[in-house]
Amino acid sequence: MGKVHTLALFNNFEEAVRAIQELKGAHLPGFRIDDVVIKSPIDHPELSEMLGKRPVYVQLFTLAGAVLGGSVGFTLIASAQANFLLQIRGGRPVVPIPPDMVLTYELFILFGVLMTMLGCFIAWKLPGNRSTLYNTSISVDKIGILVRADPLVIPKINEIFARHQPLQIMGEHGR
Amino acid sequence: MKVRVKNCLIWLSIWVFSSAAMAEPFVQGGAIGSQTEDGFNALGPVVEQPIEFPHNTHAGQMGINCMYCHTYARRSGVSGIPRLDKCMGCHNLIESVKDRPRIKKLFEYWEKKEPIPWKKVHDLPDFVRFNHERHIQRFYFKEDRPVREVCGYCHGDIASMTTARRVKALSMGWCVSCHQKEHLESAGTTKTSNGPNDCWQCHK
Amino acid sequence: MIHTTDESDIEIERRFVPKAKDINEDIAWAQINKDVLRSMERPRLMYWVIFLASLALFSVGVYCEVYQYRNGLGAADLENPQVWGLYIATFIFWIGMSHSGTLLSAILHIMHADWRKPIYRFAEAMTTFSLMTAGLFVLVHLGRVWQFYYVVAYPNERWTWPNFNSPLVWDATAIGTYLTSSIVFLYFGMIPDLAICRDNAKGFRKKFYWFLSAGWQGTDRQWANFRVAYMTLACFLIPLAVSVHSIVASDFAVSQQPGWHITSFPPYFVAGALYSGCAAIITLFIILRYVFRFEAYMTMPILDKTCRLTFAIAMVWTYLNLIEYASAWYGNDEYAKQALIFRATGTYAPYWWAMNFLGSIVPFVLVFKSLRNHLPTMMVVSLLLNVGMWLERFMIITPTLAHGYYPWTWTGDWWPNWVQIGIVAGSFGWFSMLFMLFCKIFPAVSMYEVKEMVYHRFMASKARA
Amino acid sequence: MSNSNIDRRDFLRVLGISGAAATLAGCGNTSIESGAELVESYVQPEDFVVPGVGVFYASTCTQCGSGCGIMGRVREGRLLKLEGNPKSGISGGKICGLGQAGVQVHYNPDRLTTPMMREGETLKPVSWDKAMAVLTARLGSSSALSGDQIAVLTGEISGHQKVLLGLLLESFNSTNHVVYDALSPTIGRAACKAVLGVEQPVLQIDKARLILSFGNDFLGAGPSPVHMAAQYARFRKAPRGTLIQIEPRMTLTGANADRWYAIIPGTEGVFALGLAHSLLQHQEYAHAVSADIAEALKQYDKDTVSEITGVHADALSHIAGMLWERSPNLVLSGPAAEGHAHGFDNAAAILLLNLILDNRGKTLQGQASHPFPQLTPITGSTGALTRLNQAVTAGKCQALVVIGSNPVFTAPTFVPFANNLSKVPFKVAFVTQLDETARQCDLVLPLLSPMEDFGTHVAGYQPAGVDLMIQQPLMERLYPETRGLGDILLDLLKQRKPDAYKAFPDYYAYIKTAVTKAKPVFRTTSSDDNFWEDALRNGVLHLDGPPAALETHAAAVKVDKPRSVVTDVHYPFYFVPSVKADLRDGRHANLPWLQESPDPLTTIVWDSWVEIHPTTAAEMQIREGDILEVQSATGSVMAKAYLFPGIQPDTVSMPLGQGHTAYGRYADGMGVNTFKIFDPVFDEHTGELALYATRVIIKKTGEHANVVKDEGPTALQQGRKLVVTMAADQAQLAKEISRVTQ
Amino acid sequence: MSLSNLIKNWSSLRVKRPYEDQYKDKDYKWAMVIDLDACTGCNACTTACYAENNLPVVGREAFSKGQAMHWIRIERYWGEGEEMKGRFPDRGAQFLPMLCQQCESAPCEVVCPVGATHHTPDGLNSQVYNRCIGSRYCSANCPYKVRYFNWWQYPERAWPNPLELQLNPDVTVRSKGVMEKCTFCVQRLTEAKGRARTEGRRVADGEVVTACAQACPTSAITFGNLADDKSQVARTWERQQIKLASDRQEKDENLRGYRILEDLRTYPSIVYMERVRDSEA
Repeated sequence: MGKVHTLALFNNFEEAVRAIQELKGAHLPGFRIDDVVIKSPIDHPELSEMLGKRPVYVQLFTLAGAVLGGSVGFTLIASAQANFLLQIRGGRPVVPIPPDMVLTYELFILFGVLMTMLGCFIAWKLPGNRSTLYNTSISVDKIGILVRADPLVIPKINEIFARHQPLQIMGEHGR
Repeated sequence: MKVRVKNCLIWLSIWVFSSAAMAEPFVQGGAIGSQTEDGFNALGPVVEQPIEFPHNTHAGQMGINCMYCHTYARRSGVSGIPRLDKCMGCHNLIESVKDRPRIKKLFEYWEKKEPIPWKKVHDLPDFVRFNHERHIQRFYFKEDRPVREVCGYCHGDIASMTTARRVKALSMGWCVSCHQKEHLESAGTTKTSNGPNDCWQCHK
Repeated sequence: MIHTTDESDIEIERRFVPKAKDINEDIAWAQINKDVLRSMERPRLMYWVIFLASLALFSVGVYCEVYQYRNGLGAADLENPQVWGLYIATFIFWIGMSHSGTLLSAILHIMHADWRKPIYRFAEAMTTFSLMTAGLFVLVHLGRVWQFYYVVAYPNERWTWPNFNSPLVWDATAIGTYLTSSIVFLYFGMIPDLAICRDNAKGFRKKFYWFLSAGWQGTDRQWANFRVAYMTLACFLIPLAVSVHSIVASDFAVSQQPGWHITSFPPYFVAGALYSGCAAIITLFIILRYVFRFEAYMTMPILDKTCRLTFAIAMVWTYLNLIEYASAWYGNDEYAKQALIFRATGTYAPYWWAMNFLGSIVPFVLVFKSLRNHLPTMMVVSLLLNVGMWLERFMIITPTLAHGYYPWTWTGDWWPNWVQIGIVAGSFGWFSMLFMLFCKIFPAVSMYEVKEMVYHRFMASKARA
Repeated sequence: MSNSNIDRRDFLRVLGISGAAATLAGCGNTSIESGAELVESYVQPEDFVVPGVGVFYASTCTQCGSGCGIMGRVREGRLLKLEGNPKSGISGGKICGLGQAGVQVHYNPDRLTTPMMREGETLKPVSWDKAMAVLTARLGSSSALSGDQIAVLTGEISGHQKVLLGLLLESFNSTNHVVYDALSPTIGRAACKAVLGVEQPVLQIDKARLILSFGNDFLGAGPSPVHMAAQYARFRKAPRGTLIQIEPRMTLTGANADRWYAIIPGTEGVFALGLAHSLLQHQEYAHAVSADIAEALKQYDKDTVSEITGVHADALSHIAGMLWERSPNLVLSGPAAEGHAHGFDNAAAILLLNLILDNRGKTLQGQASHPFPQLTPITGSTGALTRLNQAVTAGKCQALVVIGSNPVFTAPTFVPFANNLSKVPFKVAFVTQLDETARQCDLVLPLLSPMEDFGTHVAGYQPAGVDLMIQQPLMERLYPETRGLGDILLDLLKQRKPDAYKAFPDYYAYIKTAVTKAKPVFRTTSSDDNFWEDALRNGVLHLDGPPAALETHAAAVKVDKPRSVVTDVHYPFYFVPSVKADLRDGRHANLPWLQESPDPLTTIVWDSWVEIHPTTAAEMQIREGDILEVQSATGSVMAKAYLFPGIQPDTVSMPLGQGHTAYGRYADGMGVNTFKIFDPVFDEHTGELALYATRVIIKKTGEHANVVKDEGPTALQQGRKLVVTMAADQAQLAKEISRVTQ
Repeated sequence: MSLSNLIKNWSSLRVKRPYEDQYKDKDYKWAMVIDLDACTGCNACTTACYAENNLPVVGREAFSKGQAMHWIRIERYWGEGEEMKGRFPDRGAQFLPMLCQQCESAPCEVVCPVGATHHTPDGLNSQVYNRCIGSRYCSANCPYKVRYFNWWQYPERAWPNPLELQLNPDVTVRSKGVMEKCTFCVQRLTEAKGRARTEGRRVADGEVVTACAQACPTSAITFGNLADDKSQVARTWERQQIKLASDRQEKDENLRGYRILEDLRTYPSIVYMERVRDSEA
């Protein structure tokens, strides 16, 4: 692979946006927009158009969890009720539907929630290693643009960054 | 965005296996792992008795029917310990072993007309009612199974022990595991039924 | 501009500012971080006072519980048929309190009401801790608390299962689900903030926040997944919260007793839950604002909005409350009618009238804008509302048990004794102790969301300009 | 239910149980254990002794004098529960609460387990040898006491214990057997004797179509409540009999009446004579009494009677009409009518109605004559205690033996028996548990409980034929340091007359010999041993016998000018003590089951209370739970008020039997002793203490306490269909299925 | 094999009870008839129950707090309406022995979280002490309020030595925190059933009765097997036109049998016979 990262920090969100637009327009060899990662203190959904299609699969996990939780939950509860020792209570059927639906409903939600969290963690590639290119000021108010590219084009990228008043440009091996 | 398939698989397989492990007892009943034939083996402590009674001699070598001595088992909830005069009935006549220390002890109790303070080995909790009579009547008399098998299912192979020692868990799940099985109603028929599944049958 | 409680300021606001801003959009983002992180540092004296008072109260509860545990529940002067006393009443109260967080956070999140942002974090924490407190009451009221695990459906050597027909099992499941989900929701919404903490902490705390922040770096992919997941969680939490309190209501509505067997109980309980939760948010809002000097974030306009919401819910509750009376009154069930009359005229009548007054009349204070912006008044009113809501729960449990189907076993003058009162008081100590601890370990105001709020408002005002 | 057919004494000796006494089922052991407990193990038990299987042994209940046959369930050597013995004609397989509680006499934690001897102010435990030495020194062979110098004070006693006591006294040339019963039926019995010629007629309740009862609580604390209850059950089946009760305070029987009337206490006789007058208007009764009585009865017109008795005049003619309509019927007098200065006259007047209505032989019969009169009980009286008290005061009594009687507790204040006891140089008490009297004695010997001892009993009330009830041990003695009364008496007798009793090693041998000797009477051909074993197995020896004929002495009825009850300005309230069926005179107050068994009418437990009519209470502004002081001329007690509608408004009522000070943990400090406020009023005819003639004044103390009762804040059904009542003419009882047959 | 059981027996697991002839082919359905006209309120049944079932004597203090443990209690009512207008209770008191009604559709059974109370095949409403965790929900939901909770550790205080020797070894001594109630003397029933089973027959009528029925001096309490057509209880139910699975009996007016709070659809197993009073008296 041999690709390396570079990170530029911007004070101004508009400058950062312009930097990305310039990167897109620069037609650098081996550069794809997917290689650009924006690190920001708040969510910027407005950037999604510019960054191209970056799909989110969390919903699939949610769906799987909820359906599994509901159906398996009902089966388990009903079969536990049909267990040898389970007795008739209060004249109700041994496997009563309304109470089981209540419990199924709860399990549906519980596993939906748990799987959503799990799916999100998977999407975040946990427990994989994080990029070391990070600056604590990102969590305050700065915008970071992380680009993964061929080492040869890194200087060119940095040049583009430099045109947009970056606070700092960081490479993978020291500054 | 690329979902890392490997990560995904790891998480999902953990999920599926743990769910399956959780589900097994739901489907089968009981605790994880208790399904196996010997899932309930649990050796109890050694209980020191006033006289080290050799079951292996009586039931093992001589092959005496358990209920010859434990005579209450077929007509009472408790099987009971043999009464002292029962022991004496035979041992008064067996001259050959009269000088053995255990027999001497027996005679001492008899002389004093004092009951032997046997200790309970198979002691269920006080809220449990186990009825020997019903089990013996069903499996020994009606189903005509060998006495060692009938008694041994709960008490283990007593004929190989000296003083008795608990070998089964005697836990509720163990009782239930047998009650839910279909047993022949009596010898010579194919009709089966299982044990009662009513809580009050055993709990008092 | 930082809003203060000065009378003159209120005056000025009303006269000259046509619409007060929820938050000052000029506030520097670094300042936000600084203000919130400051609240997690070495506490003020006031913090210690509140914390130690809570601890003392909690110890009283623990003492009473130990006493009750040793002697049996007779020590709490419970009797046949007054079998539940304050325990279940307070249990419902705490479950009700837990609904505030969900309401503010999840519903308002889905509706993109961004004024929730500075206050939803502590509301969610309140949810979690009230649930934990409510869970304690489930244990406290058990005769054999050491056997509580019989309720849990897990494979065991007895081969037995709990009774899935029982509303208490639904309760256990629902509360377990709700507690899990609300912790997930609280934690999930906190991840970007935990990253901030991680970036600012040292030593052991850094490790702690490092672990909890789950590698958060604020990348666009993380944000995108976060956004979807958080929205999904919010969507799950709303029906869950409704179901939890409906199930608690089912404990009573499913049963047969007069005064309990009422169709409108589930919505009535949900409304009551939201109501008491909102009132509690007002209380905690005022306390946090004062203790942690969050005047810049927990602003008066936000309080104003919360109060208006509370009033709306109060009216919903009042309506459902009247429906309950009306259905007993016009219904054909003589037993229920007798139970209602007993509530209004019997031993516990003063409390019944007090509950109706506090729950339905006192909220009209919230109609007046000047009073809504007066913190001491709001503090008193919110506490009164909560007292009213606690009384509501008391009035559900005690009179019905005192006046059931069977006249021979009616009780004339049953009152809780010191053990019960001590344990109830201890639960408040336990709750506020947990809450105070939370505020020192986790950011009580969501930093990233306040930034978003400030950012969006700034952009909007720029666009307007 | 296998009954024993072996020698009971041998059985107990050879059983040799281990482990049984130590285990307490259900308590503690909650997990699988090994070696922690002992197995029940026997040496040489009988074949029917099977561990885990309960065996029933027949015996006789000694809780009251009814002589009900009981069965004790015994398992692993422990007595567990008592049931009625179906072979007993008296109990018919049923048992009352009081009888059930017999096991608690036996297992009472406050039982006396060793002999006690006075050392200065206190009683100290001593060995049996020492105790017997002291006893024989005073009452043994060397004793010089004779005649009135020695007295034996007992409660109602029958059977061979009574015989042995008599023989012991005889050896002192004494007949000083004082039988004291604080709730004595003496007056009523005297009236019966005078009018009907027998002291205790047999009541054929089930045969009556109408029962008119003047304060007779035959379902509660009557002479044979279990038997009467069974009779009552039959009485209520088709054709259903009607019960009318007239009394100042509602008793349990009154609570079951079809119609209940409140009457001013002491005026029952007037009402009865009013009824008699009314009845004589009918032709068929016109000649039932002599002309002069009929003439005298004319003074008892219904308005006069109504004014005196406080019962509405219409009620009188209505009842008279019903009595006339429904025959055979039965008119009963009870303690509430008899316990007055003119109690005898009241009872006689009431019995007169039976004569007029010709109930003799139909619903009233005489008892069959008993073949062993020496075994029949002596009826106790308070007069007996008064006479003993005089003897003691005069210093005549040198030695006093107290058995089954607690006069220190039950004697009213004007019989200062407790203070006089110190004048007796030697007082010995035979008890199972220390009570107030035993604590004042010099020597106290612990007896076997009735569940551990042999005995024979004859009931005072023999419903059909005659029974000799056998009492046998139901389990091995709990305490080695206790002995049977019979054994002690026999020991003393052996000292006094060694020759006569040397054939009997112990009381068991004595009783066995005595019972088998009676074999010819029972016309059986079985061997002596079989006869004895059968007696033990059945618990009863029954002999059919024709009921004795009743006589008619209408002249015994005194028909004076109608007298109204004099009111007392200082003590405006009539005081009616209520006798609880289970506490009786207080001797059972030490039994926790009975203390916790609610009083049927008020549902109050563990306490004394003052019953007062709600209207009276409203006038005096008394609420339930207000502590009232009830003061009579002789004393006062304080108790909580209970508003009770079933009481005559000028009357207050308090239960007897509570207020013990030294009778064990379950009795002490519970309620107050109402025996101590009785006025010294005596029946003019018999001289017996009139229990229902006390007048009191009620004062509010201003204090208040919750009444400990089972009843909730309401005693109404609040529209629920809980107890539904059907009019008798609607119910088709004859079509119902019933095990109770005529 | 719970899952296969579920699939195999789905339809039988979905049956609602009670239904007509539910016990027709069964061996046992224990039931009771209490004749209120015969009941005199003497409390013999209560004491018999204390003796048979190891009920603790709670003492004055606890009793005053409403913590009494009588499984069968005698209630005393003073009449309603007209009867109460007079100065005195002219028709006597109204006694009602109230014990667990062993409802066929018992409200208590549904709500127990751990299933400590359930319905036995004999139609009893059971209570398994060692399973009970003491949530007291059953008691709160019982319309008759006949469930009693162990508020104190009675084994330590109710039977000072040697009173404990009286305890029935067939009945558990309940510790604190456990709910208890009338069991219809199930220990007797189990013993009788076992004996009958060994002898290959059904328990005969009158062979086993509860302690209260056995003691009752007026035989007001009849206990028996409703599944046995010839038993006295079954015949009385039949004659009184009481149907087990009906919540509103259509019966002749002059029949005395009724069940208490039947309209709550609890389907009690105890039929009470109306008290009779002679209105002419």
